[in-house]
Parts: sequence; structure tokens; C-alpha cells
Amino acid sequence: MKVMNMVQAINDAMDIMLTEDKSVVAYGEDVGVEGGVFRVTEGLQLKHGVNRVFDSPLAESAIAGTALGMAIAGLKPIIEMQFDGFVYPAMNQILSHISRFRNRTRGKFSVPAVIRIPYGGGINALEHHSESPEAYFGHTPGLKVVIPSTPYDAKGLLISAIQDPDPVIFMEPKRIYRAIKQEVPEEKYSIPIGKAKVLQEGEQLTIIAYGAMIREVQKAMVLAKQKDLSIELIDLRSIWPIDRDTIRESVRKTGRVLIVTEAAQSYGPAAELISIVNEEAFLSLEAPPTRLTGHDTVIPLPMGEKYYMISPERIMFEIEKLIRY
Amino acid sequence: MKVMNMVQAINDAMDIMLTEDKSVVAYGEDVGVEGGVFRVTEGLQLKHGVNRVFDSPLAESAIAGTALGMAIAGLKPIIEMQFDGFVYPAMNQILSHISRFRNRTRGKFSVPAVIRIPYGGGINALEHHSESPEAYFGHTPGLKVVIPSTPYDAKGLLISAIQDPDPVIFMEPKRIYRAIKQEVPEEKYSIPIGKAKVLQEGEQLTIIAYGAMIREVQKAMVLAKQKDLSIELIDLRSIWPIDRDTIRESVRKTGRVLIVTEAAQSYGPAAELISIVNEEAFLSLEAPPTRLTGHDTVIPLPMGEKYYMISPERIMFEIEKLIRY
Amino acid sequence: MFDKNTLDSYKPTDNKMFSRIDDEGVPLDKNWKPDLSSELILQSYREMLFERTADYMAVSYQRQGRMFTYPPNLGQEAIHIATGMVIKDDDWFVPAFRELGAWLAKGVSLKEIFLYFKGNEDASRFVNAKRMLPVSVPIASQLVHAAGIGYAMNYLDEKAAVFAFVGDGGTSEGDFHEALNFASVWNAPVIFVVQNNQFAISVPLHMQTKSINLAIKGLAYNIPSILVDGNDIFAMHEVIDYARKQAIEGNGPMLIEARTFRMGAHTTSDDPSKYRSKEEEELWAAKDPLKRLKAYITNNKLADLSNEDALIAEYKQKIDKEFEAAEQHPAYKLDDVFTHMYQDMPAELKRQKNNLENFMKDGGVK
Amino acid sequence: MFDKNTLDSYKPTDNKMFSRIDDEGVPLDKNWKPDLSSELILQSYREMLFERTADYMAVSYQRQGRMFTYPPNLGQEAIHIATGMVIKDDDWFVPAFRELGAWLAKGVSLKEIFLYFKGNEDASRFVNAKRMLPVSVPIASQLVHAAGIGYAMNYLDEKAAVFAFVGDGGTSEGDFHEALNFASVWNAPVIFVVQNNQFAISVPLHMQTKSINLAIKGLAYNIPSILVDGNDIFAMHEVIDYARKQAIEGNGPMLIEARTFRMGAHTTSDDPSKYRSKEEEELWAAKDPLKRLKAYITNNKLADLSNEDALIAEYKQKIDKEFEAAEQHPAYKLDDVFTHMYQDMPAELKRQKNNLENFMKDGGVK
Ligand SMILES: Cc1ncc(C[n+]2csc(CCOP(=O)(O)OP(=O)(O)O)c2C)c(N)n1
Ligand SMILES: Cc1ncc(C[n+]2csc(CCOP(=O)(O)OP(=O)(O)O)c2C)c(N)n1
Ligand SMILES: [Mg+2]
Ligand SMILES: [Mg+2]
Repeated sequence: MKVMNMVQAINDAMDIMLTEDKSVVAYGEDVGVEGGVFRVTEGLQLKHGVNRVFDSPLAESAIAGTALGMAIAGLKPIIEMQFDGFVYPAMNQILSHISRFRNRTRGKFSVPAVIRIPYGGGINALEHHSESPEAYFGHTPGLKVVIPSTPYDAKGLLISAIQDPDPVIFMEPKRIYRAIKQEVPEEKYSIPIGKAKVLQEGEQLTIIAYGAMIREVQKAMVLAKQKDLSIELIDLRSIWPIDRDTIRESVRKTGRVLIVTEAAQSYGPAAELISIVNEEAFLSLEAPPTRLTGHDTVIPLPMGEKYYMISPERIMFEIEKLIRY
Repeated sequence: MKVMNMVQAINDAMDIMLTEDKSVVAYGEDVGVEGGVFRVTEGLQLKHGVNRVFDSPLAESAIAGTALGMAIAGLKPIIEMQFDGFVYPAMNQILSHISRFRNRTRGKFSVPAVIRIPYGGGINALEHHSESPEAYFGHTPGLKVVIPSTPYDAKGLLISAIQDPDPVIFMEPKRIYRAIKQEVPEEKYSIPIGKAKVLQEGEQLTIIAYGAMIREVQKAMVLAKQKDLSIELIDLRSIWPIDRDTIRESVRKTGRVLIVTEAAQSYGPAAELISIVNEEAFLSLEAPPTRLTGHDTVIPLPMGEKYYMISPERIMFEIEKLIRY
Repeated sequence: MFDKNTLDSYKPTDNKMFSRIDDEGVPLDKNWKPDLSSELILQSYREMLFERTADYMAVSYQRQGRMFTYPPNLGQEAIHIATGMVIKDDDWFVPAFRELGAWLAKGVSLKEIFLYFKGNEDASRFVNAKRMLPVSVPIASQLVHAAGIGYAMNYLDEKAAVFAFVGDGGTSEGDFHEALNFASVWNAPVIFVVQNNQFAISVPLHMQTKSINLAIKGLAYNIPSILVDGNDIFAMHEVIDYARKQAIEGNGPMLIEARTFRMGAHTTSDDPSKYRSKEEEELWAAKDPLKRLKAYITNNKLADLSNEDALIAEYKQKIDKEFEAAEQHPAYKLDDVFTHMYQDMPAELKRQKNNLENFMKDGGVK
Repeated sequence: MFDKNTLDSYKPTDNKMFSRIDDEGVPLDKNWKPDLSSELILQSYREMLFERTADYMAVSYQRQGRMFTYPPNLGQEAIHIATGMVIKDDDWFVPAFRELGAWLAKGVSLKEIFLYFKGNEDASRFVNAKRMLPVSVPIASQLVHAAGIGYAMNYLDEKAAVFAFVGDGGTSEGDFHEALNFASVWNAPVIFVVQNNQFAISVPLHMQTKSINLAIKGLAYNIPSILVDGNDIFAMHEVIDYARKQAIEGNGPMLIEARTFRMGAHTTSDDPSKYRSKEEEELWAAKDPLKRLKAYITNNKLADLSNEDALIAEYKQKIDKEFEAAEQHPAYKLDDVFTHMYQDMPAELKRQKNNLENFMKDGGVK
């Protein structure tokens, strides 16, 4: 065991897989010498060589599209989109090709690529550096979408993602890249994609969240505990596929559910979770499944972010409304 | 009044606006001499000149991005994406710029552009020619998203879209481009964006749909009527913003709701509507709000489309399940 | 022979086209000898004729309503057959969609091509074609795949090349630019072939770009680039053969503009008379690649091609059999929609499939 | 003087750079005379000095934690001031983000620039700058806007130009390619300026492209293109001035590669020592555009610049006042998040805003 933050845990997962499997390569803008603008790939080029960990030219569509090419030709590329907002030039490659090549060729070619995307707000950044685009990917058939909330999960899920025979969008909640430190095994281990995790059991209300929102919910739960409320917290971890079993079991027990996500509200991730709750636990519902999300606005520049990001107090406010319902 | 199909009604709306407002221009691939691959812009170049209706080079990102440039410089561009699947190269321009220029500049610049996209399946086409990408746009703050289901609505909504001071994604259900003929006023008229329309009043169940699915639902309703079921049908028309009032009123009355959309299920349009139903009419619900949607798969090539597209029979099947619930 | 000197002394900025024979099949340079044996010349002619016959028949199947669409190759056969003569099993082929003869050479069956345009994904499994990618519908997007494959080949130390095709219209897309740049920076063994057939659906080249030719676009990436007469199989073969040799020797990518003309419609739903003149069509008819090769063969008495009816009849029979095979392909099943989305079907997809099956048991989907 | 002949005889394929003075400020051609009066030369020097002073101060404000980030302009001032001297009110300015001096010339206030990097969208309202676009964060995406504006100007018959900026890294994006192509096909009056400062964050130019220079990329679109010494304000001014004249005379776009060096960090969170050598930095320090212009002025005795302390102190005071103004800008309000998404706020946004307000009444958001 070694104490790691999420940056280190992700770096470690890549290091292990680069060491174990010569078909793994990692590239993207500033991924090589620089080690990535968040230092996630720090040291990997030095250790594994410039052919395996390297800078690409500044063009996201080509970064994604060449990853497809490499993948069908026998490699396992891990590519980095420098920030959430810069994956959009690559949308055509992801939506039209990466997600579909297996189906298009009836399994002849598959795309075992991982697209790493640091994402989310709360880091005092320029526009396009604080986006939460997970719903775009969750709505795209053929992708898997994963978001860890702890260093431990990040390592295990990334190893699964790299080993997965299909493309995985691996979104990294950059706001908590260095905020959480945790004992993480130094050896290789994997966490199955598609399984949520109950972080806290409770009786009165289920909260579903993921990524950096988990920490905010946990802070709110401290407040809730002071008021003797018993709350269950599910860390979704896998945005697609979604673990319906865990959600069903929890909501059938609590009868109340709050979804907390940073992304814009309309057609956002919370809507899908609410639909699933309806499909799986309608008869148990004692209050309307509720979503607490980002607004249907651009996420503001740093001075306005406090009006967008979801605080523990806001979560507590919604918890109380729901419990009172 | 004149009998028109949707292609003619859209053409007519453009013709009227091109005539009335010299700042309106229309362009895209094959939009000029060819009149568009669906002939929607037929005759417009001849009538309004090559500077106002014209072919562009084959590059969707530039088609969208130049529309932003024209719009802030005083024009009102109407651009065409040749098919749904070809809007993806333009995603960065739409998601990062077109939707946000007003907010970014605090209202100094606005983007009164219309992005026309023939969309949807059921037309026996190649891959990428049958997509339903409306949820991607509905999830993007700063856009309005409109889908007509009749020639009459198409004309009125397109005129509103062109006059709108903000960007509008105008999606055209190509499957019914020529399938429905209707009396349409020859003069200019507009239909407000953001208002749904109750096409049929009923008591037992609300169906919400839009675009080409309306016709399928209407066929199902004939079957339902034979079984004496009383169904209310809402044509959403505006994908964002959504008309919560109409939905609320209807579901509070019927207590049951079925959402029918072609798009892939997960994180799809139906999920948003189900969330809204929960938020607006939870206490009236007598059965779980239900969605009948496309699968989380690529829409199959023509021979397999019957396993994807939603038939009146399938709708009837879900109606009966819901009524029995 | 086309060699390093030929290419080094070639400047796209001079806007010259590399040709070997004229419209009447007469060599432009008296000292030139083809790099193909008489047997190979005749074979390439037969392959062009076969491609053309298959193409005509495909159009007529489509007219009969037995395929939902079809993009004709008419007039572009020299490019395809020249490519087919050079491309090896270990080479990757990254097509756009209008390269029929090259597909067949790579091992794709006509049955598969017909099945594709009947609307069945099984068609793109290409059971006998190695390293063959499916149709890329989103224009130019396939080119970045080629650059990535090229990187992998260098990485894996494979001695083979990638053939990547795009049309003149496709050169306007951002992916064209990004792909050439990546291939260049990575020294990837990619042969980019632009089939400049003068039109992108209805849009003529001069509305697509103002560059003096398309080969010149390679200068932006420092890629050796050449404008070749795409209706002259000798010129095409020499250049493509050279490009492959360069690529496998580690000399990186090359860009070939193959100038040609789409003599048919864009697809079977298109009517070119709307946007181009009879004169233009006639001008290019005189440059028909089949006609030119036939003239060469006849001029040089390599064979008597005066009566090809029997040959064509034989071809037609063969093609009809392939079409029948496509018609007899197993019916599309519900499973086919779901099975290949992922290697292991996620529970969510099983659930959705199950929902549909429940309905079908109830008498749904016929 | 730079004129049509100069440009016509210039070939990007020759890979020559257009300069007027050497590193010591000595004219390269004895017969050359600057196209700027002595007064304007001195003014441009002062503007460069002002830009540099403001830039240094911005970095130090950021270090003090009073701005969240800042991208220094150090070393690129000649390009900005030359642009500033040419650009008119009616011209559009489509920036990337590293063009401080040109922004100021266009009428943007330092207060606005500081406010932007404090994190407030109000900054991009540019109350005194006409036809000035905001920072474009997604690299190169702004270039297609410029092409569209250019189309509109032709359409509206306006006699003005569009100045569009991008970095060397930005030339790799597909939008660079699409924008130049559209501008060319539309004969749009767009002056594309590539600030080639040798790096895209940590990635050096030779990993970005293998083209022999960046001006050569203009050949792909048949756009007149030239590589200019971006650290030589005389050369820059002549070329930009010429480009604008061409544009307003209806001669369409031009591409200018301004070769320079980013002497500072990429942004205040970057440490260049990780990826580039002291030697490289020293090499370019010798080409510092301010130093070169100062040498020219001193050589030609246009002014005595031996003691600039008082001037710089005056600048600093002015800059501090602008920073104070930024700090005193009205506080960010909840309404600011919602108000400018649409001209008329849709009910859905009112609902969401109302939800947040209900929470705030309850004691939320401090
Ligand atoms: C991204 C994208 N946009 C639009 C289309 C529609 N489309 C299909 S073929 C075509 C023209 C292609 O022209 P070109 O590249 O010259 O190839 P050609 O058809 O002439 O062989 C267009 C616009 C598409 N398939 N993909
Ligand atoms: C589409 C996109 N990808 C990545 C980034 C992150 N990024 C910001 S600046 C930069 C480098 C830009 O280099 P260059 O164009 O040379 O401009 P310079 O910073 O040197 O002025 C990168 C990669 C971005 N802003 N946009
Ligand atoms: Mg073409
Ligand atoms: Mg740079």
C-alpha cells in the first residue's frame, strides 16, 4: 500500500499497464516531456520511451481518430484530451467511428482505446476548462463511460478500461485530482466497469452522485447526520452502463432519491437516473425523485462559479425538502 | 392556402424570409444549384441570387463557424447540415461558440443563426443518415431546439427560428418530408418556439412525442380507439425549451404517460421528459412514466431497421401495458 | 521508370500532370516503356472491364429496387485497378467509398458489396479481405484512421503500407489536414490518394478550393506530392508502386492527386444534368481510362479487343451469381442489432433486447 | 516599400524570411527607408514598452493571487503593435489570446483584460472597442468566424478587413484548414496572422509540423503568403499594412507567418525550463523585438532612450489604476449567470434561477 492522490493513482495504473503490455501507448497534447498539464503522465515518457508516451500535434479530432487506427492495428492507445472543453473537436471521431467500429464490421475490428478527459468545475479556470460533458457520451451507443471519485477507484477502473476490448471514456474529476489521499495497493488490480458502489448505507434517502460531487455530498451528509438523518450514498462510478441493481435495491428501501450532478440540467445525466428510478422502483417512491444539477447555462468564469457549483449546503437544503415531502 | 408537404413548407418559409429580409442568407453543401439533396432549397438560388443562397465547400465545422461570423457581422444565416450524422464535425463550433457567444460577450454579440438538420430513421439509408441527435443539442445551454411534425408547423416554426435573436437548431423529420400534405397559408406566419401542442385530447394516458414519431403514434391511436382507450397526444415541437405547462396539465389529468422517441434510450430525450413529469405531476402518477425509445445501439442499416424503428404496434403494446398497470 | 529523381524534380507548384499515354493511347514519351508486362497490361484491362461491368449491373440492380442506393465508379477504374495491382495482403486499405476495383483486388467479394447496398452490416465483415476497412461515410474522417494505422505499423516494425482514399470534396474537411499532418510528423507509411473526380455531389472543384491543384496541398506537411493522370493506368501504376516502395522503406507518407472524372451520377439518386454540361461530360468521355488503355493495347497489338461480348457475358454471369449470393444471405435477425455493440453484451443492452423480444413474442415486428 | 512586386516575387517554398533590420537594429538593405515617420517609430516603441510593462505587471498580479491565470506576451510585442498601428475601427479583430498590444490599440482597456483573468465575463463586453471578438479558448476555432465575418463584409460591401490570429500550434487544427479554404473560396478580406512563437505549451514546432515554414501552408488555398520576422516591427508593419490594403481593395485573404518566440511561460502556471534550453532562450533574447527597435532608434538618433525609468514608472501607475478599476468592478451577481444566455430569458431558465434564489433566501451562497 502507498498513499496516493488521484493523479498518482492514474499515473500508476498507466505505468503498470505500459510495463505489462507492449501494445499500450499513451499520447496527447503535452503528454510527453511535460507529463501533461496536470502531470498525470509525469515520468512515463522517460520510463517507457518516446514511442510509447508522446506529444501529438494540437488536433483533437486526429488524436481520437488516430487512436482508432492504432487500436484496429493492434495497439491499445490511451489518449488524453487536455481539458473537457477540448473533446468537442473530436466528437465526430468518437460518435461516428470509435463507438461504432465493432458494430460496423460485425466484430472484425474493435477499438480497445481509452479516452482520458479531466473534467468538471470548481477549479477557477478559463471557459471550456470546467465542463461536464458525460451525458453526450452516455447517450452515444457503443461507448462505456467511467468516472472515479477516489484514487483507489481511479486506479482499478483505469486498469479495467485499458484492458477492456471496447472504447472507454475515462473522465477524471480534476477538482479532486489532489484533494483526496488514500492508501492504494501498489500492485495491479481492477474494478469492474458497470458496478456502482454504496459508500454509505442509510434508510431515509438515497443520494446518487459521482466524481467530484461525491465529496460535496459527503460534506452534506455530515450536516445531515447532525440532524439525525439516515442517508444512503451511491457512487455511480460507471455512467454507462448504469448499475440498475444497486439503484433499485437502494431506492426500494429508502423510497426517496436525490441525484446530484454538476452537468447542465436539461437532457443531463440526472434525467437518466430519474428515469431508471421510475422504471425500477416506482411503487416504492414516497417523494418525487429529485435532481440537483448545474443550470442550463454556461458554467461561469471563476467569480461566478459559486452560483453554479453545488455546495454541501445546497445539497442539505434539498435533502431536507425531500425528507419533509 | 396551398397544399404543401414539409419540404415545400420549409422552402416557402425560407423564400418568404429571404424576400423580406436582405440579411438572410442560406448555404451548405449542395444547397445552391442542386437545391439540396432533399430539394428543400430548390429554386431559392435562382430567385435570390448566388450571394444569398449558395454551395459551400464540404466542411461542416466551417459551415457552422462561418455562420457565427456572419451572424455577429449582421447577417442571419440559415445553414444546412446535409444529414443528421454530418453535424458531428460541427459540434465544437455549436457547443463551444454558437451557443455561447451572447453569454461570453454579455450580450454584445448574438448569433441569430438557424442550423437546419434533416434527421431521423426510417428512410432506408446508409449509416450516419438516420440519426436522432436532438439530445446532444437539448443538453447544450444557449441553444433552442425545434422539431416540427407537420408542414404547417414547419413553416411557422422556421419563420420564428429565422427571426429569433438566438441560435436555433431546426431539425427536420426527413421521413415525413413528403409523407404529409396539408393546407398551409401562403403568407407569413409564425409559431412561438417553446410551446407544445395538444394534438388530441384524452383522459386515460398522455403520449408525448415529436417529429416523425407523431405519425406513428397517431396510427397507434387508431388502434387504441378501436379498444375504446382515450389517449391524449402532445406534440412537443420545442425540444428546448420544453413546455412544462402543457405536460403538467395533461399528466395531472391522465395520471399515465408514455414518451415515444426514436433516439437512443440512455441519456436520451425521453429521460428528460420523464424527469419533468416527475417534477410537475408526481402526485398524479398512477403508473410509472414510461419511455419507448430507440435502443442503445447504432441504428441498423435498412434490413435491420425494423428492429429499431418504433412501430404503431409497439406503441400500442406499451399503451396497453400502461393502461393495465 | 518513375523513381526518386522523377519525384524530386516534380513540383506541384508547376501544376503539371504526370501522364504516360495520351487520349488515343499513344505514349507521350517515345522512350518510355511500361513497367507492366503485356500479360499484366491485358489483365489490368480485363479488371477494369470487369469493374465497369459490375458497376453497370449494380446500377441496374438498384434501378430494379433491389439495392437501396449505389455510388457508381464509372470513369475512375484506372485508379482502382492500378491500386489493386500494387496493394498486398499486409497493406491496409482505408477506403472512402468509390474504389470498387481496388476493393475487389483486396479480396472483398461483390456479394459483400451488393449486400452492403442492400443494407446489411454483415457486408463489412469482409471474410476474405485482410486489413480492409469498411466504407467511411463521413467524408475524410477515415484519413486520420490511416495515420493511426501508419503509426502502429512503424511501432510494430511492419514492412507494409496504408492506402488511404478520399475525394476532391473531402480535401476541404479538417480531418484531411489533420491526417496529413499527423502522418507527416509520425513519418507514417501512408499513401494518400485523392480521387479528384471534379465534383462533390453537385459542387464543382473550383467552388471547393482555389488551390491550383490538390497535390499542392501536400506542401503544407512537407509530404512528397504529385498530380497524376488518374485515367492513365500506366501513370497511376508507376506512381502508386513507387509510393508503396517508399513507404515500406521508411520514407513516410506520400500524397497522390489522381485527376479523373466521375462519369456517372454521384449515387443512383443523383441527376448530374442539373449541375454540369453535356460538353464537360463529352470532354471527359474522350479521356475514358478504359478507352485509352484499349487503344494502347490495340495500337501495340497486344490483343484483339474488337469483340468483347463473350467476355462481358461471362462477367455478367459471374456478377449475377454474386448478387444472388447477396440475396440469399441469411435474414437479418434481431440479435444482429445488439450483438456487436460490445464484445460482451452489457446487462443494459440485454434488458433492451429483452423488451423488444417480449413485444415480438406478442406478435410484433414481421 | 513592400508592394505587389515584393509579394509576387516572394515564394514560401524558398523558405526566406522577410526582415528589415538585423538583431542590432541595422537595416539589412541600405536603400530601405521605413514607411513610418520618426514620430510613429517612437510611438510604436513606447507602445511596445507599455505592452511589456503591462504584461510584467499582469504576471505579478497573478503571482499575488489577484488573477487566476495569465498568458504572457513577452517577446511578441512587435507583431501586436504593428497590427495595432494598421487596424481601424471598422476592421474586425478576431484574436486568439496572446495579442495584448493589438487589443489595446483596438480599444480594449487593461481593466477589461485584468477583469477577464480575474474571472468575470463582463470583461468581454469591450465597451470601447468596436468589432472586437473575445478570447477564443478552443485553439484555432476562431478562424472560421473570421472567414464568416469576411463573407458578411463582402456581402454588405464594407471596405474593411478582418484580422485573425492563431498560434503555431493552432495551425494543426482542422479549423485552420477549413477557415483558410473558406476565406479563399469566398475571397474574404481576412488577414490571417500566425504567431509562430516556436511552442504550443511544451510542444516545439518540429513536433507540430514538418512543413518547412508555416507560410507555405497558404499554397493549399492559393492565398498569398509570407514568412515575416515577427520581432522586426518595420517588416511586420509593412506587410500588415499591405495586407490590409489588398483586403479592402477586394483582393481577398492573406496569410502571414510572424516568426517570433514566446520569451515567457505559456501561462503563469507553466514552467518552460522543463521543455526548452537556456541556449534556445538566449538565442532568442538576442532577437528581442524591443531591444532591436531600441537599437534602431539609438543608431539613428531618433531619441535618447538611455533612461526610461520615469516613463516606465508613469506606465506602472497607469496600469495599477486599471487594475484597481478591475478590482472595483461591481460584484458578480446571480443574475449574471442567467441573463445573457438568451435575449429573452426562457421560462425554464427563470425556473432554475428561481430555485437557486429560494435556496439563497434560505441563507445559501455567500
Ligand atoms: C461529413 C460528411 N458531410 C457530408 C456528406 C454527404 N456527402 C456524401 S458524398 C459527398 C460528396 C463527396 O465528394 P468527394 O469527396 O469529391 O467524393 P466523390 O463523391 O466525388 O467520390 C457528400 C457531401 C458526408 N457523407 N459526410
Ligand atoms: C482545442 C484546444 N485544445 C487544447 C487547448 C489547450 N491549449 C491552450 S493554449 C495551447 C497551446 C497553443 O499553442 P499555440 O497555438 O502555438 O499558441 P501560443 O500559446 O504559443 O500562443 C493548448 C494546447 C485549447 N485551448 N484548445
Ligand atoms: Mg469528387
Ligand atoms: Mg505557439
